[in-house]
Amino acid sequence: MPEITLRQAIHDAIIEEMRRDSTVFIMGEDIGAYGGAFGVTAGILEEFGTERVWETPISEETIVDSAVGAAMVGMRPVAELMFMDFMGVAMDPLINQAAKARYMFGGKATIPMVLRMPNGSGTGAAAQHSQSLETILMHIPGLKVVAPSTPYDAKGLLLSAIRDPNPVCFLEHKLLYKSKGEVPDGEYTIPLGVADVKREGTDLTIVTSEIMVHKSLSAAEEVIKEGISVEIIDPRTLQPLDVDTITQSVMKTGRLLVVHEAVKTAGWAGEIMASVSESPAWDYLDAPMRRLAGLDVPIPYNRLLERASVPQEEDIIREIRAIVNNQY
Amino acid sequence: MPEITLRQAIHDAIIEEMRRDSTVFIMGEDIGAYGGAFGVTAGILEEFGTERVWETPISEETIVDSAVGAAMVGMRPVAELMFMDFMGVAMDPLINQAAKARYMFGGKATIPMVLRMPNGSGTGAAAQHSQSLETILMHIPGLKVVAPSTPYDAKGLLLSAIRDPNPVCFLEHKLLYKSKGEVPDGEYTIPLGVADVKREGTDLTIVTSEIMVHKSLSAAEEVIKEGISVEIIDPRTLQPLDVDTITQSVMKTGRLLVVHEAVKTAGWAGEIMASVSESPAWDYLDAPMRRLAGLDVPIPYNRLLERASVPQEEDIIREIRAIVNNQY
Amino acid sequence: MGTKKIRAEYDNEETTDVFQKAEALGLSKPDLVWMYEVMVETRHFEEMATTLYGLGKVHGTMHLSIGQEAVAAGTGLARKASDYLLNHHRGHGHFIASGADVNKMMAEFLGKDTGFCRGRGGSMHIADVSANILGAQGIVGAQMGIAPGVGMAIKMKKTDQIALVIFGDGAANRGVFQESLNMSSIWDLPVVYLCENNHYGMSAEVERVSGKVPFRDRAEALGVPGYFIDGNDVLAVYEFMKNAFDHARSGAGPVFVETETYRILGHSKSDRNLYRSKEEINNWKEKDPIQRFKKLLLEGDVITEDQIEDIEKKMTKVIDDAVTFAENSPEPNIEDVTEYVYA
Amino acid sequence: MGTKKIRAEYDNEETTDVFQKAEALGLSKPDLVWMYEVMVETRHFEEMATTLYGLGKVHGTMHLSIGQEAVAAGTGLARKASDYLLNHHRGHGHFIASGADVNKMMAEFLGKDTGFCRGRGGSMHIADVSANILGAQGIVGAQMGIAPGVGMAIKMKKTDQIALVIFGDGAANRGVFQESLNMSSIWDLPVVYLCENNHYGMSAEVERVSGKVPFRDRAEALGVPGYFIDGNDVLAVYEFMKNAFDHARSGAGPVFVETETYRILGHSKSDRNLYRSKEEINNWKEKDPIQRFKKLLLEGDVITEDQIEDIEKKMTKVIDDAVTFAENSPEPNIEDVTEYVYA
Ligand SMILES: Cc1ncc(C[n+]2csc(CCOP(=O)(O)OP(=O)(O)O)c2C)c(N)n1
Ligand SMILES: Cc1ncc(C[n+]2csc(CCOP(=O)(O)OP(=O)(O)O)c2C)c(N)n1
Ligand SMILES: [Mg+2]
Ligand SMILES: [Mg+2]
Repeated sequence: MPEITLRQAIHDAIIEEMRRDSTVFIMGEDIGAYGGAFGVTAGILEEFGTERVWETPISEETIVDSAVGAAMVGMRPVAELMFMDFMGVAMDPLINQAAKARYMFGGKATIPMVLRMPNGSGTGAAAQHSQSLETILMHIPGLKVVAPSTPYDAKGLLLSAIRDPNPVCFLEHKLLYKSKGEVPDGEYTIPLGVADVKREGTDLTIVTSEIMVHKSLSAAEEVIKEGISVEIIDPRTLQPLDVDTITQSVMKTGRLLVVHEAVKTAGWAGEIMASVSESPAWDYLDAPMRRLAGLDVPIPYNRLLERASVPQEEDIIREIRAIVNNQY
Repeated sequence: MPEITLRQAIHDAIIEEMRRDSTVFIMGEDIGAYGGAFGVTAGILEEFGTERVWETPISEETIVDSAVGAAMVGMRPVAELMFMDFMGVAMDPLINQAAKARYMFGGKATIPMVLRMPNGSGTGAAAQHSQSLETILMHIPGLKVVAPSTPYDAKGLLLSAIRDPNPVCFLEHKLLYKSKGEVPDGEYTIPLGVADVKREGTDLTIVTSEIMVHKSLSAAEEVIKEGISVEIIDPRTLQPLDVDTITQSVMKTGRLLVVHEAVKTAGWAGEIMASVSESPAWDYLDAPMRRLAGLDVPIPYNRLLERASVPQEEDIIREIRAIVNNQY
Repeated sequence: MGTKKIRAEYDNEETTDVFQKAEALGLSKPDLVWMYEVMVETRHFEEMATTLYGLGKVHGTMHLSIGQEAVAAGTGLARKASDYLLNHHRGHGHFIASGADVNKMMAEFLGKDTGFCRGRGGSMHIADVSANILGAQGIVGAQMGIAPGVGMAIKMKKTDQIALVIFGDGAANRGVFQESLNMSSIWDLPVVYLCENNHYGMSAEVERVSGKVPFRDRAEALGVPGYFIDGNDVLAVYEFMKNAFDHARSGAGPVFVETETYRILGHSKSDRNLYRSKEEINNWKEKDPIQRFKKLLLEGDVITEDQIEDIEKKMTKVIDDAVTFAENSPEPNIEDVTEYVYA
Repeated sequence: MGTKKIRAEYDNEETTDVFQKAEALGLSKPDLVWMYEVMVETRHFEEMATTLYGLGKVHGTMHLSIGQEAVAAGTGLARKASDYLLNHHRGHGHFIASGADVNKMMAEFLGKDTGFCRGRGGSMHIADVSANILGAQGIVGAQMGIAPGVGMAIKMKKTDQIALVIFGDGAANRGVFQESLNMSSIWDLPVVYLCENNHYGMSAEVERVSGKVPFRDRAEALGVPGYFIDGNDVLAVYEFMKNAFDHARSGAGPVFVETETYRILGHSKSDRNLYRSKEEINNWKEKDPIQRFKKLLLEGDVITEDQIEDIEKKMTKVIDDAVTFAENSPEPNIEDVTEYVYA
C-alpha cells in the first residue's frame, strides 16, 4: 500500500467525494489558490472551479451558518475553519443551528455537513491558535465529532463524515498533517462510532486520540521493556463514542488511563470515566481511573512552556508506571 | 431574616455594589425601562441613569467583548446575556478574549468582569432558550463559573464575583428567580471555590447545583423514609471547584451520584467523577459512581417532553435507590 | 448619532387608488382579496393565540405580529411556492401567507404531535422543509447567516428559486447582518432580505440603538440595492417585493427591502410596555394595515361590506377549526423524546 | 458586485511639498524625522525577524508589515501616550510607533522571559497594558469588539483619552465590524477606527470578498464619518488621524479612517504568493512609503543624505542590540507555566 501523509489523505477524501457526488462542495477562507492554510485543499479549485469551491470573506459565523443552509436544501458542504480556535466566532451556527435544526423542526430537516477544524498545539501559534476544543462539541447533542490519528483513519472517516446525514465536526491535528501512513488506493469507509485498538495489551488501557495516540504508542514501547503491557484504544469518533470497545478493554486490563491534549478540567477524559463507571467494567477496575491532559492554561508561545502545557511521552510513561505500580 | 426571591437577591447585589463602587456598571439588552427579560435589573436605570446602565443593541459578541475592554482599563462591568443559549454568538469574547488576555499578555491585563446568564429549561422556550451550558465554560481556563441555588448564595456569590479580579460567568436558573429564601440585610460575601453541604447524610453523596439541589433535597426527604440518608453537596462555584468537600463527603458515604440539568454526554458529572477518581476518596467507594443528567437532546417545546428531558425528583429517587441497593 | 427619525423618506408612494395600482402591478381582484384574507386570518390566528395563552393552554411565550400583517400578505403574494422562506420569531403571518396549514400551526402552538414540528419546536420554530419553509429562528439574526448558504445551493443546483429571509430592526444590528449581505453581494446570490422594521427590538427603540436609520443605507454600502418603504401599505409591499424577487431571480444578486411598520402588542408575554407611550401605540392603531386596506378595497368597489363580513366569519371558523383540531390532537409520545437528534 | 476598484478616489491630496504640508499641520522638523525613523526602525525590526526565523530562532509564525510603515508612523505621531491602542496581528509598526521598547519586543519574539508578555504571547500578542497598549489580536477583528468597551470606560471615567483600534481589510468583513461601529456611533464613543487596507486578507483580494469598496461607505451608513486615504503618504496619514483624534476627543463620537497600502511580503511564513502577480508586487515596491518619504525629506531639505545614512546605522544598531538583549535573556521558568491564568 502506498504511504501518504494525513494531509494528502484528507485532500484525497474531499476530492474523490467531489468527483463522486455533485452535491459535495467546499467553502472557507483561502481554500483556493492558497490551498488552505495547511495546504489541504491545494488543487481543488483548479479541478472544480469556483462553482464548487467557495472562497469566503473572513466571516466564520456566516460560513458555518451557510453550510447549515446549503445542507438543509440538499447539498453536502465541507466547510473549513482555518483554526479550531475560531469556533468561538462560529459557535451559534454549531450549537443552535446545525445541532438543533433537525430536532426543533420535528425531524423535517437534515443537515449533512462537515466542518473541518485543525486543532492542537506545537506550532508556536500561542493561545488563540492552538486549542483542542472537541469536548465542547461532544457536549452538543446533534453534532458528531471525529478525530483521526492516522492517514488511513482520516480518509475512511472523512468519507463517512461527508456521507453522513448529520453535522460532523472533523478534527485535524496540525502536527499530524505531515505524518505518513499506508492508505489503500480507491474508496473505503470507516464507520463513525467504531473505536480502533491501536495496540493490544493486558495491563492497562489507554484511551486517547489524534497525536496522543502516537505519543502513547511510543510510551507503550518504552514500558513494555519493563514488562508493562499497554492496550491503546483510539475512539476515532468522540461522538458517537464506542463505549463497548473501551469497557471491553478495561475489563481485560483492569486499569484505565485517558490521555488528551485538551485541557484537563471538564475535558472528555471525564466522559470516558463516567462511561466506565456506568458500565460492567467498573467491577473489574484494579486501580483508580486516571487522566493525563493538557494543563489548565491557555497555550503559551514559548516552546518550552508550550511543550510543558500538553502531555508528552515522558509524562505518559510516568503515569503508566504510577498506575500499574499503585503509586498515585 | 427577611425572605426574598433569588431575583431580588441578584438585583440587590448589583445595586449595592454599584452604590459602593463607582467602577461597577451594567450593560446588556433591555436592562433599563424593561428591567431585563427576567426583571432582575428593574429600577437600576432610574437610580443610576444611562451613565452606569448601558442598554445595548442586539450585538452579543460586542457586548461581551466590550465588557472585556472596559474591564481591562479598570472598570467592573456586570454584563447580561438575556439567555445563556446566546453564548453561541458571544463565545469568542469568552474563550479567546476574557479567558486568555491575562495569560497571553504575560500577566499584564486584569479582567474583572461578570457575565450573567439565565439558564435552564422548564419555561416552554424550546431548544434555543433553555440550555445549561456551564460545562463548556468550566473547560476554558481563565474563566470562573458560579451557579447558585438559593437567594442567600446568589447574593453572597455575586458580590464576590463582582469583586473578583477575573472574568466570572454567573448562572441564574430561570425557574429559581421566584424561589424565596432568607437573606440577611446588608453586605456579606461567599468566597468563590467553597462548596456548601446543603444536607448532611451518611449513605450517599449527591453533588448537584442550581435547581437540581432543590429536586435532590426533595428526593432526599423521600428516601429518608426508607432509611436512606443522603448528603447533598452544592459546589456553588463549578470553577474553581471545591474538590475537597466533595471527596470528604464521598469518603464518609462511599457512594456518589452527580445530578445536573446539562446534557449527559461530556457534562460536568464526568469532571466530578474524575476528581474523585484521582483523590483518596477512590478507595472508599462502595459502589460505582453514577450520574443523572439531562438527556442528550435539544430541549423540546412540548411540556411533557420538556419535563422528560431533564432529571425530575422521581428520577433522582430512582437513582438513589438503585445505587444504595446495588441495582444498576 | 442615532437621532435621525426613520420616517425620513419612503421609496414608495402611498397607494390611494387600489384599481390603478393593482392594474399597474398586474394584480387581479382575487389577488387583492387573497391578501386581505391572509391579513385577517393572521389577525384571527394571533388573537386566538392570546386567548389560549390566557387560558393557560399555551406553554412558553409567543411573539405576535398584530399591526404588521401587510408585510406578510404582500410578500406572500410575491413569493413563489418554490422559493425558500427563512423566518424569524415574529413570523406567523409569513407562514400563513406562505400557505402553511393553520391546523398544523395551531397544533404546534399547543405542542401536539400533529404540529408542524411534532410539538418539538413551538411557535418560535415552525418549519416545513418539504414545502420550502426552512423554519423560524429563536436566535435573533441567525437566519441571515443561513440564507447565503441557501442561495449558494440554488446557484449550484441552477434552479430559479430565491431564498427569502425575514428579520427585524433589532436583528439588523447583529454583525451577521453585514456578513450575510456581504456574502450574498460578492456572489450575486438569489437572496431577498426583508427587514420588518417595527420600530422596536423588544424595548429598544430603533433610533436609540442604531447609528443611522433606515438600514437601507447599510445594504447599499455592501453593494446591495436597498429600499425603504411603508410596510403598512400592502400594495407597496407587494410591488417592492415582487421587484426584489424578479431582480434576484434574474441573477442580478441580492436585494434588501426595509418595511416600516409597528408592533401593536408587547414584544412577548412578559412585556409591560414601559418603554413607549399609550399615545404612540394609539397613533399606530390608527394606521392598522387591515383597516387601511379594507377601506381601499371598499372605496375601490373591489369588495362589499357583506363580503368583508363573510371573510370575517370564514376566518373565525378556520381558526376555531384549527383550535378544535389542535385540542383533539394527541400529545407526542414521551418515549420518542430522543427521536430526531440524529438522522 | 465587488467589482469597483478601491483606487476610485482618495479623500487626501498627494503630498508633494513637505514643508508646506508640515507647516499646515503644525509639524516641526523633529516630528518629520521622528516619523522617518519609526518607519526605518520598523523595517529593520521586521527584516531582522525574517532573518531570525530563517535561522530557526523564532517559533511559530509572524505577520510582517513591510510596505505599510507609513500608516503606523503617521498614526503614532497623532496618538497621545495616554490613548489606548488595540492592535492587530500585523502590528509591529504600531507598537514601535507607540514607543514600545524594541528590546522587549524582540525578546517576546524569541519567547524570552524579558519579553513584553514574558514569552507567553509572541509576536501576535504583544501588550503593555500599563503603557495603554492593550495588546494585539490573533482573532481577526476581535479588537473591534473590545474597543467600544474601552470607549465606554473612558466616558465613565471622564478622561480625555481615545481608544485607537487597528484592523485590516479582511477584518472589515467580519460582523463585529458593524456591531462595533454601530455601538460606538450610538453612544458617541471616543473610538478611532483605523482600517489598514493592504488589498489582501491572506489570499483574498479585497474586491473579491467585499460587496463594495472602500469600506468607508459602511462607516458612513452607521453614522460614523469615514475617510479613505493614501496610506503610503505618511503626512496624509498623520493629517487624517490627527483630525480623527481631535474629533473623537471633542466628544463628537467615533471616526473611521481607511488607509490604502500594500503588503509586500507574504501573509505569513507559509505564504507562497500564488494569488497575486510578481508584477503587482513590484509595482507596489515602487511606492515604498519609506523611499517616498525619504525623497520628500531630501527634496525639501529637511534631511541630508548623511543624516539618512546615520539613521540607517542607528537603527541597525538598535535592532542588533535588541537581538543581543533578547538572545541573552533567560527562558521563562517551566514551573511558572500555570502562572497568570487567574489573577
Ligand atoms: C441573539 C439573540 N439576542 C437576543 C434575543 C432576545 N430577543 C428575542 S426577540 C428580540 C427583539 C428582536 O427585535 P427585532 O429583530 O426588531 O424583531 P421584533 O421582535 O421587533 O419583531 C430580542 C432582543 C435573542 N432571541 N437572540
Ligand atoms: C477569526 C479569524 N479568522 C481567520 C483568521 C486567519 N487569518 C489571520 S490574519 C488573516 C487575514 C487578515 O486580513 P486583514 O484583516 O486584511 O489583515 P492583514 O493580514 O492583511 O494585515 C486571516 C484570514 C484569524 N486569525 N481569525
Ligand atoms: Mg423590531
Ligand atoms: Mg489586509
